[in-house]
Amino acid sequence: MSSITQFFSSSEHVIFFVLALGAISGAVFMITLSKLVHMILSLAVTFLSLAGLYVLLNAEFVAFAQVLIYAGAVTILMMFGIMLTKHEDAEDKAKRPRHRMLLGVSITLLFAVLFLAIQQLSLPAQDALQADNNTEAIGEQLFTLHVIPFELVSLLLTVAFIGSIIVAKKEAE
Amino acid sequence: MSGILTSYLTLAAILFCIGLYGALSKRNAVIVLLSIELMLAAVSLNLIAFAKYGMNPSITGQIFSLFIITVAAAEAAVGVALLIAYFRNKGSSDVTDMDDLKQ
Amino acid sequence: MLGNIPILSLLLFSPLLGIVVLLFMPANKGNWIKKAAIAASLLPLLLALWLFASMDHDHQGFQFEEQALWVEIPLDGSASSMQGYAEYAYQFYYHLGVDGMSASLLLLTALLTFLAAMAAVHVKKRWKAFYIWLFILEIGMLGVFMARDLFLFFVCFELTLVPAYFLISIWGMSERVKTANRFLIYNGIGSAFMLFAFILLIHACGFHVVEQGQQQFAYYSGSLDIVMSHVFEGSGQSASLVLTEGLKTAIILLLLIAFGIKLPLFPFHTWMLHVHKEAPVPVVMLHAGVMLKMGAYGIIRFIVFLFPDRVSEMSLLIAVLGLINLLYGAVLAFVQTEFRLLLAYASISHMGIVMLGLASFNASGLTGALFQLISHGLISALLFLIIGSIYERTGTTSIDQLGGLAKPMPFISGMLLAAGLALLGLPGMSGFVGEFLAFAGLFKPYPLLAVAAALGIILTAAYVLRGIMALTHGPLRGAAGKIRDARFVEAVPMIVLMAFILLLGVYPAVLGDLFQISLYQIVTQIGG
Amino acid sequence: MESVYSPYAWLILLFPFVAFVLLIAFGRQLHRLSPWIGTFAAFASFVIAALLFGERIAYDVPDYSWAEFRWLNAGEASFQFGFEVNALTAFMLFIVALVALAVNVYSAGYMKSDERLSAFYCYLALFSFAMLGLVLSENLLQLFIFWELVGVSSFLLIGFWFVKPEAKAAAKKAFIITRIGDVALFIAIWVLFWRMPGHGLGFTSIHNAFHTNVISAEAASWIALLIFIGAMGKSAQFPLFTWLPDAMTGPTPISALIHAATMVAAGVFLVARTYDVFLAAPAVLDAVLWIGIITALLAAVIAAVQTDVKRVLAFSTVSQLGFMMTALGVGTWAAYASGLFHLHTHAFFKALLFLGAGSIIHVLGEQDIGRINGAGHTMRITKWTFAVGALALSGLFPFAGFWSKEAILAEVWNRSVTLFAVSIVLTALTAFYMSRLYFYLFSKNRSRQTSSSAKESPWTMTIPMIGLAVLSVTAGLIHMPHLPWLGEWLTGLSFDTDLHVMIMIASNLSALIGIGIGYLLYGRTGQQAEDAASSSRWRRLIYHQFYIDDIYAWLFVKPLRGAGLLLRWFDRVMISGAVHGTAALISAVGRGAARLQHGQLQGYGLVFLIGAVILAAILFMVAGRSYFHVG
Repeated sequence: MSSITQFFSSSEHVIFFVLALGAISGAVFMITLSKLVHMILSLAVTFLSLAGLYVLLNAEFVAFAQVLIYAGAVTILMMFGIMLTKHEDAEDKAKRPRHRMLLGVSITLLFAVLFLAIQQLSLPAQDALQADNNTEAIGEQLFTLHVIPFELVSLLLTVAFIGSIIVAKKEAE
Repeated sequence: MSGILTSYLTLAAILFCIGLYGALSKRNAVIVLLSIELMLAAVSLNLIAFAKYGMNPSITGQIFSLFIITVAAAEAAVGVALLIAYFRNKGSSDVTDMDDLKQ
Repeated sequence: MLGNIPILSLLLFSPLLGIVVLLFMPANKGNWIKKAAIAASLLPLLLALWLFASMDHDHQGFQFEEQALWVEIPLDGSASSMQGYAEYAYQFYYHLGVDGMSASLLLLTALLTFLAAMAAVHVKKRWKAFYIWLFILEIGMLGVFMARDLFLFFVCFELTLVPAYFLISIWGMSERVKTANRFLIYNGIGSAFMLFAFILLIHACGFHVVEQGQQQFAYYSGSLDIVMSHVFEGSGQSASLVLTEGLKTAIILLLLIAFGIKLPLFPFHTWMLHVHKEAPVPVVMLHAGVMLKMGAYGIIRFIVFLFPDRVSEMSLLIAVLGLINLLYGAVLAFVQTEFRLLLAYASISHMGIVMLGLASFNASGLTGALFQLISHGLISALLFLIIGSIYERTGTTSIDQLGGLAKPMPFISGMLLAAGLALLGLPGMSGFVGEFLAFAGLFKPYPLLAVAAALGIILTAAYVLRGIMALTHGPLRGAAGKIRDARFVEAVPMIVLMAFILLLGVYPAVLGDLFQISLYQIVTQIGG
Repeated sequence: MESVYSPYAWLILLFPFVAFVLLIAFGRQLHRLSPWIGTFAAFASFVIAALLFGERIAYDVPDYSWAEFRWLNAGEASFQFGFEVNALTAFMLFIVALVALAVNVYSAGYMKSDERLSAFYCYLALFSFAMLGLVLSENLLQLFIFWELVGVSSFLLIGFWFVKPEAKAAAKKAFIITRIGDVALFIAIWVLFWRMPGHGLGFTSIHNAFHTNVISAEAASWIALLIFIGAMGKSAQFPLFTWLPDAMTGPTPISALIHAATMVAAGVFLVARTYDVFLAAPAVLDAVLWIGIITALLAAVIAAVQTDVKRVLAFSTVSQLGFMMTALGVGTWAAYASGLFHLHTHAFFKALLFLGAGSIIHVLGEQDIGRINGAGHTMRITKWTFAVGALALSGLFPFAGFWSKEAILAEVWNRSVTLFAVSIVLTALTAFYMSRLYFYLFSKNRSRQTSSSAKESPWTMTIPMIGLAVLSVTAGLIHMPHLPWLGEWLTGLSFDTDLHVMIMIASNLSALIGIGIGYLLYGRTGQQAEDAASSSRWRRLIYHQFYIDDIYAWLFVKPLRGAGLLLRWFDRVMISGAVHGTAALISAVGRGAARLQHGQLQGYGLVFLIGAVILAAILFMVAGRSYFHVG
């Protein structure tokens, strides 16, 4: 018990706990809810909580990007996806019980392995990153050390952009 | 010191597993895509956590998560485009109908 | 002369030029595609000729070597830290090099690909894809003959399978898909054996430690240089496998099966019959001319050169296998009524001669085996080329349905007869040299086997004459309407091949001297 | 004195070779010119051969040998090719070039109307090239190469009229049966290759090795035996003679060339060339002797019942070759010389006989002697030259055949009386079948029923015949008892040969008896033509060459075919069956596995996930510590 109280003694920990709870519950609701729009909205909650966690981790710029892109763009995009396709809310087809069962077991196992591995992780004590000016540091690195991947990513985005348009547009009569 | 890092990693693992479950069990393609986004986000969280508390704390983890976000956005865009095209051709957005590779 | 030009890499990737050019051509312009492809296939040929001409005849061992680290796969870190190595990994090199044997086979490959490109006038559809696959096949074949790294060799060996599969399954005769599947399955099994043997070899002989300053780097390497030096000077320290005599035998047997399927050795030969029967002409030319030789090349490079002492102990086994191939192929060729099958069995029979030459394990026998490789490559390519021309005109290659073709097409018939004579080992043509040396070599250790093999010479004469004279001699049969003699584009490859066959028969030292470079090392090892 | 011409001996090969290349490349364009090209090449070769021969006769020049063409190296062995001119080769070259020239001239007339004239001259040039090369060869391997080329060019010429099924069969048979002999020679080369010091195959080094007894007697026996089997195939000795009569389906000038000077003489030449080996193996010499005499007698008997003019001559050739072998088998240098002497005289009169027969066939278009039945008697030149040839072959004084036969008979007499008796019978038989043939072809008495409008052949055909007829009379004068010039010149030894008057009388007498019987049976008026099919059983047996061909068929060809068919069944059913069984098993497994290929993306993902989890678990359990405790 003492460890728990110790854990909550720090305000950072409390915030972490709240945000983590939000993220997990958002994710779980996404899986369990039955209406598609609700699912997407609940995932948006997760993304927002994650953005909060990023701030907590001194990654303000990434947090903003997360809010803009995930919670904003991607969510809206998915909404459009739902609007443009017909969908049945209920899973009225075969339930695939064996599939579900196997999936559940293996994911539990996977989580167990991951959990145990994380528990065993022991890193040497290090100074945590003390970057106050997070955005500036990212910009500096992005345009020096990582400039090639950055350019490549921009290319990727362009290709994806054009590709999506071509794929999604109606074929010419 | 590693206590808080462990918490972040565990949270990421939970999110990842949920995303994986969704990706492999949901029938609606949109939700599958969404689940994949969730998995990617979980990985991003890992990277950012390591960037602060990892073995060699540096800004690189954040940059990489930026890249991930970008790629994820591109993926979502292409995914939805494909989905729409598929729906127009086959009239379904059910993943279990997508078995054309079976010959 | 060559300075620092990476001629081997140039040669290896020169077919890419053809591929790129073809990619930008419209698929429906058949004539232009053919012309472009033939022109493009000249490039590797010229490079191979250049390479062949600039080989140093006094240099023992490998020439024009190129080496660059290609793949590095780190191994279990704990082991490295336990043994005090700074790094611990698999290392595979892009390592090329040629000796006399390789250079000759490279020239053969480039030449036959060029001629196959010309012979592809028979191809009726999808020229663009055909030539692209053909060039990919050429890259694979060239790579096999110049690779000096086990991993690279394996990759190139596999690279030949895919294009060959598509070439057979798309452009073949009526049972093409079945044949292509069979081809793939058999060769896949062979590759599995080969991979297993290579893994054993790498683990037993590829371990080496590099010291840099204070640190030691430990690698398992596929480089043949390292493997060979370890085979001959004892295994490297702390390799994970010890190269015992038993392990050597196991590796030899695995490789023998792997390459035996390719060669093909009895009883692994049935797939090859179908390929010879069903594949399109240019592909059969390459298959009989080069791809079967890859099996023999593998046996020489990885069995005979690596384990000469063990092989000389097992030479009786190899000799008997060779003899069975020789006689079995010959007897079966004698009763075939389908000319393509006759040639297929003839190939089996002639590969038996290669095995016999290897089994002799002396200078003349080994030289004979190498000669037989090149010579049979040329002769079988020529025969299939001619048969392709006949098939195009008459629509059949059955002995029962043809006859007297010498009248309407004297040139093709004359070529067929000359090629047949070369096949049966007529002196003055390349077939004789290999036969003479292989049998003479075999006579020293196994005189009785050699005499039994000599029966094969008579049988060869019998089946070759039976088959060819049935086609060319006698009253005219099987030719409905007017049939023409060879066109220019058909005649050129035939004449070129025949010229090479004659050149090798009259002046074999052209190749023989190069072979001595390759064999020098092994012959000195076994003491003559 | 150094030889002036010997260094240029290779030119002899060059001319026919150039002719061959020209004709094979531009045959169609050169159609009409091809006889000129071929004849010119033969003439040029003949001039050089004559110069070489003449120089050797006139002066005492040393042997000339050149072997600088490096054919191939294999390990320590180095194969050098070149040429060698000595008495034997110069002598042979002269004979071969002369007969080749005669045949070239003759063919210009004989083959004039054939549409494949250029192909014919092309093959002829190849044939001359191969035979001359065989003679000039410096070593055994080189000889073998030309030996095979001789075989293949004769194969091409025998099958020249390729549309005829029997020509096809005969060509195939000639090639395969001589190849049996070739394989033996091939093996002999292997043995020599390993036994000779320094792997030398040169005739000079063979000579030296067998003179210094470097090679054991056993090995020498094997080598000699194998070489002899090789010679048996080419020289059509019993039991490998069956191809030669069938080879008569080729154009007649070719028969002349094959029989007189080239292919069949090659066997005798080979034995003579490697006589040192045979002298080291007395047992093999005996075999040569007996095989020779058996062949001679058997072939003479068969010749006496044949009804095809060319087949009679063919068996006569076999018989005479057997006789030469007998001479060589006696095993002395004098006998050696007599054997080669007979080869020399035989070359001329046998060529003459074939050309004469060709002339008749050319004019009458018929080869069956029963149907010719004396129709040739109006062709005077042919008739008289043929008579000269027949008398020479019969061995009647003073024709060339007499001298050479006498020389052999003298040696045989020295060896064994029994053999001598057999040889006398042989002489009588020879005379008998030749007179039979002559009367069938030219007897005026027989030709009452046939119209006699036959004209003589053109001059291109008669001139070679007349030339050869002159030689058939005079060629014997170079080697006579008391004056054995040829033998001494060939061997470099001096013989003290006596004049065996008794032998001369005996051989002449037996020949006369043979001719007499021939005249009684066939030369008088009112004889019916014989018919082999309806005659007695013995006659049929002999006519069909004692059914040796059928024996071969039963012993070798049918079992081979049977084995082939059996193996084909085995190949199809057993091996493919085993393969298909395995394939079926694999595809059964595959079908099971195919159910996993349901095309469901999420199913694949699940399987992937399971695999990943298992791997992760293993990794975690096995290597976990080292992975998770960094540093």
